[in-house]
Amino acid sequence: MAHDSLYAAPTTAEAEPGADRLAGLRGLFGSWDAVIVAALVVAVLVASLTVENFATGRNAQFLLLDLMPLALIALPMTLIVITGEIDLSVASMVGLCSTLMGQLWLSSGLSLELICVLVVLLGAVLGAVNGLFVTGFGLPSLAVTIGTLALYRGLSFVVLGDQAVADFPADWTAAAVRAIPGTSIPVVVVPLLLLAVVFGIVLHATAAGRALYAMGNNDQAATFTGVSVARTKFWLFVVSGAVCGLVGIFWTLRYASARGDNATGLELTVVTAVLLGGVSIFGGRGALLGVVAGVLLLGVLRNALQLADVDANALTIVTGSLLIASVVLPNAVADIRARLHRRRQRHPVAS
Amino acid sequence: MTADAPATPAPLLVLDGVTKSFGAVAALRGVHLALHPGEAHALVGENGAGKSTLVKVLAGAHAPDSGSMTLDGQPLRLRGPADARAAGIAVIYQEPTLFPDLSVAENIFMGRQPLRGLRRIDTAAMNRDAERLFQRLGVRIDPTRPARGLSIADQQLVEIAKAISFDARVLVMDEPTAALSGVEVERLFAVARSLCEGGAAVLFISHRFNEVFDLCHRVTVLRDGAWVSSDDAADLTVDEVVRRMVGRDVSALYPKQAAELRDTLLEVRGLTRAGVFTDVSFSVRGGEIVALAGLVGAGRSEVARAVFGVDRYDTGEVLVAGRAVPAGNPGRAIAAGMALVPEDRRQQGLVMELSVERNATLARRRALSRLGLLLGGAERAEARRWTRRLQVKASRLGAPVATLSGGNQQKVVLAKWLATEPRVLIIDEPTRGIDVGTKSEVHRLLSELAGEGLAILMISSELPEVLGMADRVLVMHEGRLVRELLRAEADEASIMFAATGQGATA
Amino acid sequence: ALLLSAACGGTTRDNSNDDAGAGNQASGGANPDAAIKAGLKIAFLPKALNNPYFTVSDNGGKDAVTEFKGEFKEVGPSEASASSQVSYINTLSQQGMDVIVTSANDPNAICGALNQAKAAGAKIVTFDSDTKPECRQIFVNQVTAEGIAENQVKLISQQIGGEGEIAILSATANATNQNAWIALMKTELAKPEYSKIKLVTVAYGNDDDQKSFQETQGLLQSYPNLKGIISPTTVGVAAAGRYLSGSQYKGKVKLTGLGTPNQMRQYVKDGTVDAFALWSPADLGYLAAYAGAALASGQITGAEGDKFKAGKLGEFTVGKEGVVILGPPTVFDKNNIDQFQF
Amino acid sequence: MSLTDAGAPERAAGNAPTHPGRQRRSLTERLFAVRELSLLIALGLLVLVTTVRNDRFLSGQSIKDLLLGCAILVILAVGQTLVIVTRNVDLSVGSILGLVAFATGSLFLSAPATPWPVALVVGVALGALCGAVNGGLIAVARVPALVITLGTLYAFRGVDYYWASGRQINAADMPQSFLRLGNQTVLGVPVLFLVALVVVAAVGFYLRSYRSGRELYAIGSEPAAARLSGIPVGRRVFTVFVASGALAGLAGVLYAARFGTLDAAAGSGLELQVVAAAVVGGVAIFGGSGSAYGAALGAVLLTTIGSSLAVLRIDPFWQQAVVGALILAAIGLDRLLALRVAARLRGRSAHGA
Ligand SMILES: Nc1ncnc2c1ncn2[C@@H]1O[C@H](COP(=O)(O)OP(=O)(O)OP(=O)(O)O)[C@@H](O)[C@H]1O
Ligand SMILES: Nc1ncnc2c1ncn2[C@@H]1O[C@H](COP(=O)(O)OP(=O)(O)OP(=O)(O)O)[C@@H](O)[C@H]1O
Ligand SMILES: [Mg+2]
Ligand SMILES: [Mg+2]
Repeated sequence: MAHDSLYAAPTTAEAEPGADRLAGLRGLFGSWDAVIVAALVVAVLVASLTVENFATGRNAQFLLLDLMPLALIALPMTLIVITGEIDLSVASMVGLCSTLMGQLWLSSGLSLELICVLVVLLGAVLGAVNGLFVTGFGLPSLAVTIGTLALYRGLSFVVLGDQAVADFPADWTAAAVRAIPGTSIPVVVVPLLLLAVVFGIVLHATAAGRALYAMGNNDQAATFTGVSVARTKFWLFVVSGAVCGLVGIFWTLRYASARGDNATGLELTVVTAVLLGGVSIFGGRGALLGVVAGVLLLGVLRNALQLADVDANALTIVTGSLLIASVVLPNAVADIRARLHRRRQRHPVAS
Repeated sequence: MTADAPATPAPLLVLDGVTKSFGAVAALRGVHLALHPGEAHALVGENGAGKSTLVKVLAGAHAPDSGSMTLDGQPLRLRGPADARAAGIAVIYQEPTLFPDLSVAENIFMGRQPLRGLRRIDTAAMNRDAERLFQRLGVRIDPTRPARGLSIADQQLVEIAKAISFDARVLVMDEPTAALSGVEVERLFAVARSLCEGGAAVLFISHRFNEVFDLCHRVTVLRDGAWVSSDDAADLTVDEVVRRMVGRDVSALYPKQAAELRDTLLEVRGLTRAGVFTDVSFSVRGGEIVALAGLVGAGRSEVARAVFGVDRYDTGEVLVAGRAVPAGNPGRAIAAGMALVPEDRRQQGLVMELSVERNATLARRRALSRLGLLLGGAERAEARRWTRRLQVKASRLGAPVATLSGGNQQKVVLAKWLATEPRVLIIDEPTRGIDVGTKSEVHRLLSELAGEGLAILMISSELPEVLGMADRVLVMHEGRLVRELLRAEADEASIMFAATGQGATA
Repeated sequence: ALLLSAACGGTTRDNSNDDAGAGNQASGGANPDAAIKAGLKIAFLPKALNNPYFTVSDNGGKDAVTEFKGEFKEVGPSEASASSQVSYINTLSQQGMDVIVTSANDPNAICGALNQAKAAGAKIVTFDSDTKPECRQIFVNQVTAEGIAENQVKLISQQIGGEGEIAILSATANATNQNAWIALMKTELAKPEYSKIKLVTVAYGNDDDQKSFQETQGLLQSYPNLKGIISPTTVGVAAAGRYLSGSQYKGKVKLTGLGTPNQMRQYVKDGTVDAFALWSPADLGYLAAYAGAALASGQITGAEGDKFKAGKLGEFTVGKEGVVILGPPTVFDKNNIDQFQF
Repeated sequence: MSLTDAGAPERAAGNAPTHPGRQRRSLTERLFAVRELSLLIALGLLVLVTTVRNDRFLSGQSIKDLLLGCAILVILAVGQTLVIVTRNVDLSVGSILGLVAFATGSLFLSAPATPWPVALVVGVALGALCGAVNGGLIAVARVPALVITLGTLYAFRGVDYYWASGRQINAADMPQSFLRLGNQTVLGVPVLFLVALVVVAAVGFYLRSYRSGRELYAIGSEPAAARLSGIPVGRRVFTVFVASGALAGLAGVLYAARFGTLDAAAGSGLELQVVAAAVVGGVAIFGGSGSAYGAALGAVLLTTIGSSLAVLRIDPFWQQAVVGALILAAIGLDRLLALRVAARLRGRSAHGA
């Protein structure tokens, strides 16, 4: 999405190099990452103290399992949004991958290992179709992925029709929810963490990551510095598709059910989490730490409120308000700070 | 404060003690300015001196932190650009502010379109009016075409048409001529003079002193956001103005040193892109500065972009140090040792939201990586080295480059490409919008780099720059190379002669 | 690659089928005389909150729980999905519910969570939509699938005079109960007394009002000789009724199905619909709550033949695979519809 | 000191084009016309193909159904156009529609004697209020509309759920005079469609012919420039969201009249369909171009696709996939046309009029 200077957050500039440490501190508070991490810590603490059954190992396991799909898809989505694009077809890709896994299991006689590989490849192909439309034909990703959102969901009904495939081997479905021995942390969290680290490094500590930010802000300038914008975006969509393939496998095994409507509506939750994590919808701004914290915050709040018997309808309102607060607050804080600064300059305090 | 000469009629617009800071950066500190009716007033200063900030204060786009403005002796409070318009202040900003999706005529008359019954917009009348304005400026631009795709010069002309259409009492122009050629500048000045005769006040900003002295009656100098002086132009010399701006004497504007010529580093053979340029062949040797001259629109930038791989070309080839560079791939061109400083820094040169540091090292992101990892330290050191060398004035390296003044932004673009330590440097309008002090600095730098063995291809619309810097001048006309001139034989007349297509083919 | 991975001992469908079907474990004897315990914590988990049908049946459940002085609670996702039901089941089992009464969005997907809840001591009752039998103790079925199929086919046959083309407007293409009913309706239609009735197609309105509306419209255009429509879903039958009542087909093309009296009242009165059927959703919830209480109090174990009393509804017997049947559906027409408010 | 310009001699000559008074329609406008034409052609083809397969598709009843079916989406798409043109987006329209529809039902439930025009006004006002919440947050806090309206998509829907708490309002609860609004026809044309038509014409005309309408395009085209040219960006954006909310409110009231059966889920997921309609209708998602007419045609096209798939008896499992594929085809085609026009534009020199 083109960058919109209208909404550029006010920036503050420090002059003297001596104030670096102070600036660092202020930067920490100013950065949305820090705020969201702090909010997460507070939420966990408050929930542990006030909500019965929250601070239990079992709950942690449920919480993490529930968050897996969201967290996984949020990783590539962060990168895509940072380049100024968006992928709304993720949930439909999960659904299609899930039904395809079911159909292959039902009728192909292939081994499940091979099926899993095929499903991830299929996800990549679906992502490549998105990528082709966006980068090859130069269409806006929002429009393209609304189209493929419908297309892939439709195809997932074509694949399995009105059936659901549920007879996956028990050891596989159990593996999807098994905890690491001696703990209550699900095994599947390990690959998630690995992926998160990989994505984090790519985004924040490689040349490619720098290029992502650059093209999110100004793709022409990025082209001039030798970034192949189209190719990079294409591959991001492919990665997004492949991750959706993984999520499709996880979803199918965790719920032991391959159905056409799996993961319906997940796309908006993913976008919500990514935006909550401080990624700018116009591209070019955001960090992975914030997104991970955003995903966790969303999950912790939902889980705690559910345990506290808060109505699901109230939960919907909380999600919405949280998202609004996440964009309104930083701006409001920056505004107030700027106003204070100006006042201080106008009436210098006698020292 | 030196008193203004009381002889002239009462000032139209007065700024008194205007202060404006951005965070800790004081862009304006107690600036005074008096604009008199019928007077063209120049505002000069180094890059970052605060000229554009002053313009934005006048335009109502920035609210001053303190200080007062009066118009006709009445206190003037601007809550936004609309207020300034209503008060009769028309502004041309340093960067064109057009709406790419709207037609040229609508761009000019936005918010003031002529109306017919039911307060509907009268499109035909609007196009007619736009046509009339262009006629007055002596240019031909189709008022119905969208603004998207206009060249920078045409964009600037549309801005000018917009500003004069206000029939304003105060016309403020922030570097309106930076992208224009002689004829249009003359036309613009003619219009400005006629406005002055009608009793309007004109505030004019430029880094070209001949223009300043050509048009303006008075000159105000700013330095580091502070007011330095306001004098009648007749009492000043260029050297005096420069000394006040920079605070010291600036000498040796074009210090091109002769360098030993080495092997051919850049060779372009028969490059053709249908409809844009045809059969362009030339070579540049290490240690040599070759200027590519021509009229605006002759296709010089297009050749540069094609050589660098940003644009595709139909036939031909590009070789660096004897090895072919694949077409259409800037990444490979960079790897081969090429660098291109583009002409449009906002669109092509910089990522405005990113910090100075990130911008300065963007082209080096791979080279600075260790084991595929790119950590902040290497970038910071690199950025510090080059921003120091080019004297970039920024609050800190982490500041978004958008907060820098125009000239300092240009320096960041230079820093970014020099940091790649290229063997072949293509540089398109290297000093557009750069102040005198820095300009000589850039020239010294180019000369130095040539001395180190770089091959430099320089595109410039400023003849003195071309004549001062180039070992060889290639002249383009309508997409073809028409002439090659050695340093000794190049002068204004011969270049102009070739550029206008009157010379025989080289 | 196929051969290779199979040879390497990969998991294929053929070598994994042996471990399916854990069976229904009805351990321990039932004590039919045990009193219903006081203070039972009973949670209703519908397919989705905000679905009026479930609001009515959950309220029936609430009435029952109040009668036997238990603690009633209704939780659920705001949109129907199996995955969010799972997270609610997990929450409920952590909260130590005695009984979870749920209507499954997916017969398989919530099984794992239900089994965990069972292991944590909760009794599981499903109503309206079942899970796999091994995941719950009791399924309270509104009516047998055969009963519905018979009823619907009979209604439409009466209305169209026993001959002509008919179509079915179903909910989503993978709704388990709908598909079971449709299959049985086809069997029913194969009987000789219905030999002149021809089922031309099944359309899916996705339980979405507008889609069902469009599908009805499509049916009438595609099949000019259509005589009747069966829509065994409350959303579908209401949308179809609305379409017919505002079209030239009103009264000419017959419509029946499963609908709530409140939704259908208008179309019955204006002559669009002669008769339709439904069970009482409130009674369904009421019965499910009693079944849960009976389980939790040890009156029954869910084994075939167990008997329990369900307040005002009287006594019920657990059938095969732990299924309890509410009873035959009520048929609503001009004469009786005003006696029902739900 | 600078070189002169290639176009200088002819420019200096100051030759004005031959007929400065009688302008052809501007290039920008013609571009719109091309888009709308292509939509009409697509629509015509679709109807033709469907009719060939089943001639009842063009029967009076069927056309009435089509017009009725698209009216609500058309109104929403037009409201969305106002927003998208300013480089914003309103994802909360589905939730606003649901909230207003339920509110309308509740109004009749608590005051059965309410005349329907009052309900209409109340509904539109409630929608405008929701829009004002969106617009206020966006304009005052200067934050991206997508994020805010994604937030209010949840928030408004949550309020709706909370309020309804599972209740349902039925046709029997609403007065006949109101329900008739949803089904009645004037000269064979459904009232609902006439309302939509009026909305399209009014908004389309406003966007094309009024200063403030053109300013919306300016804002979407280059927000920073819009501010510098003295356009009250904040106020315009606010107004646009209020208008979009009000139109969603209008759509909500009409929804109540048409469907009669109301629960809290009314209009769920409609937002993506609305955005799709606008985009298919040639409204550039990044603002600055597009027309209300195009968006309305996009909405008609999408609903017609839905109906004709049902009529063609496309395998139900395939229907959604086909809709998705057609959306892709529509935006692809639009892009192709835009490129054509751009190429022609490049063919003409900047200076030659
Ligand atoms: N929006 C902003 N935020 C922070 N600092 C700013 C902003 N705008 C300008 N500045 C700073 O204010 C100072 C004055 O900038 P200004 O643009 O007025 O310079 P200028 O005289 O126009 O220079 P040039 O000749 O290069 O155009 C510079 O140091 C610049 O970095
Ligand atoms: N607005 C425009 N629309 C269409 N074609 C244009 C436009 N501006 C320039 N051109 C074409 O592009 C070619 C090169 O223009 P360009 O401005 O890049 O030349 P240049 O020699 O680099 O001039 P400059 O001094 O501005 O850098 C010319 O053939 C010209 O006709
Ligand atoms: Mg400036
Ligand atoms: Mg150029």
